[in-house]
Amino acid sequence: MTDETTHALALVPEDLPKPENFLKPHRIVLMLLFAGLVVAVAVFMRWDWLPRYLPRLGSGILVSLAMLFSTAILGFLLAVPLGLVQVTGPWFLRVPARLFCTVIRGTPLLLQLWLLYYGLGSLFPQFPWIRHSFLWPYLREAWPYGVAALTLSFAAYEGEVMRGAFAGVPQGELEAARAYGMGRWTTFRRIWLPRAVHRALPTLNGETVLQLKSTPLVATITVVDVYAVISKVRQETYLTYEPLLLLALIYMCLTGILVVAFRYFENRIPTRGA
Amino acid sequence: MAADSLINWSLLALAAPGWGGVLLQGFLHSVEIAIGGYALGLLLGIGGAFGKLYGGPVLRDLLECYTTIVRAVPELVLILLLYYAGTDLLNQVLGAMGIGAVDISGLTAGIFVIGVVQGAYSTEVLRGAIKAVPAGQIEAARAYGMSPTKVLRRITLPAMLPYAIPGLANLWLIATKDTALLAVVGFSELTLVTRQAAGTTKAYFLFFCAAGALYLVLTLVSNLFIGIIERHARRGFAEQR
Amino acid sequence: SAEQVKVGIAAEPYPPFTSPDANGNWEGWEVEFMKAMCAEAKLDCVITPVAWDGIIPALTAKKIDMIVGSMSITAERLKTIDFSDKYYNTPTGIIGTKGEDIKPTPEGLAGKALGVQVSTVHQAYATKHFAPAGVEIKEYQTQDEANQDLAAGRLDAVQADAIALDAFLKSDQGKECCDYKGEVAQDIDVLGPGVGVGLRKGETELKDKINAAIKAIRANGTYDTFSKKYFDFDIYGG
Amino acid sequence: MTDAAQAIAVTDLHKRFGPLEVLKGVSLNARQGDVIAIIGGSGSGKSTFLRCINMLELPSAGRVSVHGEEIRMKPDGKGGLMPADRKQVQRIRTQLGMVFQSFNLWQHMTILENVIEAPVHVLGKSKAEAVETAEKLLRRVGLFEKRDAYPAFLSGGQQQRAAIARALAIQPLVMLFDEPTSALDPELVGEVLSVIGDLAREKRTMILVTHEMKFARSVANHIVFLHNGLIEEQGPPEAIFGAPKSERLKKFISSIH
Amino acid sequence: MTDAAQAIAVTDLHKRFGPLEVLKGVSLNARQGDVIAIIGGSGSGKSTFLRCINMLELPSAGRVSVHGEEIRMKPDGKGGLMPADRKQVQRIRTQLGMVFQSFNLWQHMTILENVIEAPVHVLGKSKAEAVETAEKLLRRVGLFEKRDAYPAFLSGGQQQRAAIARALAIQPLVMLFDEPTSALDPELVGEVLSVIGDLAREKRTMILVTHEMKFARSVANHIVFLHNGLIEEQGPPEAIFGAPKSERLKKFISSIH
Ligand SMILES: Nc1ncnc2c1ncn2[C@@H]1O[C@H](COP(=O)(O)OP(=O)(O)OP(=O)(O)O)[C@@H](O)[C@H]1O
Ligand SMILES: Nc1ncnc2c1ncn2[C@@H]1O[C@H](COP(=O)(O)OP(=O)(O)OP(=O)(O)O)[C@@H](O)[C@H]1O
Ligand SMILES: [Mg+2]
Ligand SMILES: [Mg+2]
Repeated sequence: MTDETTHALALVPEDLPKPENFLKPHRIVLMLLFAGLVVAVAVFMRWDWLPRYLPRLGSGILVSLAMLFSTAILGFLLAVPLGLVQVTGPWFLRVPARLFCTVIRGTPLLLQLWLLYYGLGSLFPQFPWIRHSFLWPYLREAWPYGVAALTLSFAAYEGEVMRGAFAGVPQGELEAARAYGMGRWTTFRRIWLPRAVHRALPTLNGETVLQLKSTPLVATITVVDVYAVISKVRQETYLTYEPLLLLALIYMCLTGILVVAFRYFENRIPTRGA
Repeated sequence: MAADSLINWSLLALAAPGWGGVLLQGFLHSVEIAIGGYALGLLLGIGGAFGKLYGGPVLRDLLECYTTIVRAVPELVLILLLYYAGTDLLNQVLGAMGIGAVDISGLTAGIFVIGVVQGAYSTEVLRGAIKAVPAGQIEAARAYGMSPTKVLRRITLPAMLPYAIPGLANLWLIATKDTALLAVVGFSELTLVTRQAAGTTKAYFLFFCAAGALYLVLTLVSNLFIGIIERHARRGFAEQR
Repeated sequence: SAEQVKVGIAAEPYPPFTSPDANGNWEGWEVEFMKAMCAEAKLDCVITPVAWDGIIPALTAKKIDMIVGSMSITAERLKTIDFSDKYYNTPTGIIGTKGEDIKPTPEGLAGKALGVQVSTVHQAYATKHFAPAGVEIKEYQTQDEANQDLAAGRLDAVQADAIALDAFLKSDQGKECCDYKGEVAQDIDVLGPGVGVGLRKGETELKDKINAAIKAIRANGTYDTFSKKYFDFDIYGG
Repeated sequence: MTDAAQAIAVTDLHKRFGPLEVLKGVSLNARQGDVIAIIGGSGSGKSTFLRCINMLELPSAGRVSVHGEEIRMKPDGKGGLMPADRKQVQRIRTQLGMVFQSFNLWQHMTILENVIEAPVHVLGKSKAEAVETAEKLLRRVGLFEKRDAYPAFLSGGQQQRAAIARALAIQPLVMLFDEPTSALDPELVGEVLSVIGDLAREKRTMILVTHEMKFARSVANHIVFLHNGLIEEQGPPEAIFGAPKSERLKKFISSIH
Repeated sequence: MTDAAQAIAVTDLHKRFGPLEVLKGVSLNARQGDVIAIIGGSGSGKSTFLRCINMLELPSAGRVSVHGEEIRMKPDGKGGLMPADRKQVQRIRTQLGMVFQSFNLWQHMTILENVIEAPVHVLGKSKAEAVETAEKLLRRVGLFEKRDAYPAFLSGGQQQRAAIARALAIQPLVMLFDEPTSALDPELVGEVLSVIGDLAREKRTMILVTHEMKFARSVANHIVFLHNGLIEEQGPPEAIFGAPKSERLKKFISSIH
């Protein structure tokens, strides 16, 4: 069985970013515009406060990043089973998962954070044995509560996204996996999960950016992230736009990195669009 | 923040001095803004997704800037820029042209900002969903001479719905909570009135839980509708096992 | 008639200075002060609540004309907006867990966890005077949260203005856990001259009117009359 | 071939996918009422050719006319072509019915809805009228009982029949069939054969890709053998199957078991 | 049929989809090395029968044994059956290779990755070894050049060949082919024929569904004619095609054009 008609090389998907075709005229125009905007903002607005806050901004960014990544990763690990059991699980898993997603998505994150920190967290000190356990130094800190609340929230939103993504994988491909004797776990790991995640990547990207913007809430429980530093600048100088523009720029850089990373994974598998 | 052993339920009474009526009023306002912003966002999202998938390179890059920047910039910054700096600028321009000043209401600005932000997120949700529709289904529609808008309305949108619903549902729930932004322009939606009630009476937990309950009710009702839509959208799909 | 002036107050309640009731009426010491001052200056004042985040842009975009929102006057802030003369200033105190040996001095707090509200003069003060002595400074978005953590045992002490602390110590929770540890040493550079009315830069006419009005109500006793309803000490400060 | 009007004229069609040149200059003329069968090895570009006729795949070079009207093309800036007038393409497509190799039924519609979709929403027929035609067609392909089922719950052959009914429902002047009998049993193949005969008698034109040589022989009045992106040989069925000239075609024909 | 060990035994299989009873009691015995072709009209339940053998479709009633081992079933509480031991089903499936009517290639993997997936991740072969076998298979089906392409970019026949290679890669004792040549040209059909011949010589068992009677005749040593959910007639090819007994089969055969 020879295929004489075809001598194809491996397919190169067309829209993978290649350095040589990145600099197109309109991109240069856009970049110049952006650069002009930055220069104008730098020249015409007040930035004398910036040097004094730089070190704090730096550590704030680190805190934000740590919060974002730890909660996004932990949250995603939780979201996968949450989504899966809603698609295929028995009722005693499906119902609690559904309930969890509904309640967490249905109530403000700030409320959850407070319930955890001021509610649950303030119960702990009343038990001497907790106060004297090795956990106390951590329970006394604020960040574990922040991480917990943000993780749960991310997991609930992502769980919903993953539910849709799992349900959207064509049944036939799962059958093929089963037909070759793949166990549930292998089918899940090799076929179902990668297909679902790939399909959900654009949405996941959005949710991750949203998570980035949720991290400022931890400031309410004394974790000082970049947003808290910026608020401090605003409170102390009564400047309105300059600190917020800087914040926007910082977030923009972080978002840009996230977008590029997600787009890379998305384009690794070419899809035939119509 | 007082963890009162006794909960003073009378604080939630509907008539003053109870705050229940105020909370409900704020809640209705929130829902109103959320609906407006979400609808605008959906329209922008559909346009954005199609532009990204089928538009030329310039349009695609512009949309990429739109989604990246708007998603990245905190909503607070956007609304401050738009409502305060933006109207200022607009009025200066209008004044220079000899037209009288206009007063953009905080509500309009808020709905606009929420819509623009939601549009950026839903662009990505819808783009992913459209990419998940088997290419052949869209090709078939084209092959029978459907115009692009008809393909969109009859085939692409209904076919991508099952993939888009979870993401869109999330966005809806986020929209209902994003209305907190409008506090900045002096609009009394649920979050602001909750903070006022809590701050005045010091019954923080009571009012935050009350607000949480209102949101939860909204979510449950939304879930009902979303469930109906989703079941309808998935009608031709084989069950996953 | 008198010219109309929109007075911005923070939409978030700050009792006993400004807080709304369920009908949307604003009350509190600062509201009374504002009314007295406006009457004196013959200004037709309209209360306009704006969320704290948007209050400065609202001022610069002329959506409001002045801010009566417990804004402390500092050199840094004077670069951005203008202030009237001070209209109140409260002493700064420290409270702490009952029975614990805490003094409002750097040595007396060394090794302890001290809570302050973020971006207040107290935070600046604590950072300048206490942090070098090895005090752990924790920053809270609101005073209530700091108090809450003090009661929960996650803090050893809280620094704030005496009014806020007094209110907390009078509450059930405060009575049980904590007591007053004393006033901190004065530092005018950090703590500033007190609270003033926030104004747009360059509006000297309005500023002069307000300053004159503040002086007048101080002089004619109106100020003291309504202050007595709220405080049992001199809110104007030294 | 009669002297009827020209239905399809393809001139020097080229198509490349990245580095792979699938069609290297294919020309084809079909007059009204012609039934042309395209045969050739798997991957020889048969489907691509069919898809280029209705611009689902944009040709890299070449011209396509339908009923004497040439589809206007312009360079797309990347070395290929794109339609100059999208409205024209749309209009021309309403005259072309297509049955896809992979059926491409709309999954969110029942079979009946699939069939009435284009008549109602493209041709603007009334729903009642469309349903009547659709039910007639579904009865003819033996799917009347399944009209309210969704495609995902049908057998392969049933899906293929639904796809055929869908294409017939727009009563196109030209039909493009991509292996319309691949999933059908011999009885149904006979039925499709008779449908095609009916259509030809109504002077409709058909271009079909098939792997079943018997079928090609009995249905077509002209056979095109595609090989290596070019037409290796073409002619009436008797000539192609009876007296193939090219070596490649001889080998291809000999392998019919 | 030789006296070899029993490879597949299906006893009184029933399958219903809601109100529709597709299989009404089908029994089939295949010994090792048998090549059994299942023929029948579209929608007669051929695919469903094949899918019931490896429990992709759960039978409503009946028993299935593979190599003498019966798949243990228990009632599912809804009037049907479900596997009592999922591990057993999984183990048995590794001995059954399946080519789906609609291919079902994994879209997120290249062709090569599709083919090595089961050997590496089910059978635990080393990747190098799996790649070697896979490349040999892909060369045999003429897809070596396309090994790094994704399924969505392949022609119908190429996808079908990839699906065949994927099933062969696990070197199963029993192969279930659902219309494995529907998208292939005559030359490739010949090639598949020879692959099946080789497999039969290795004493592997094959059950295949096909619409191509010529193909069935030349490849199978036993033909089963399915009609209305029952086996209407079965026997060696010569008997079935040469001297059909049932009226229905006679009509079916006569329609072979
Ligand atoms: N998941 C399902 N739900 C409901 N009905 C189904 C389902 N799958 C198949 N059927 C029906 O069962 C019958 C048999 O289907 P099956 O796929 O077994 O047919 P087949 O013999 O393989 O036909 P073909 O030759 O067309 O592939 C058909 O009428 C089909 O519509
Ligand atoms: N979208 C695509 N991108 C890249 N290559 C493609 C694409 N579509 C088809 N090809 C390649 O073009 C060649 C011709 O494909 P085509 O589908 O036209 O073949 P065919 O003659 O219809 O084959 P078959 O009989 O198997 O259906 C094949 O080698 C295929 O891999
Ligand atoms: Mg093809
Ligand atoms: Mg079948």
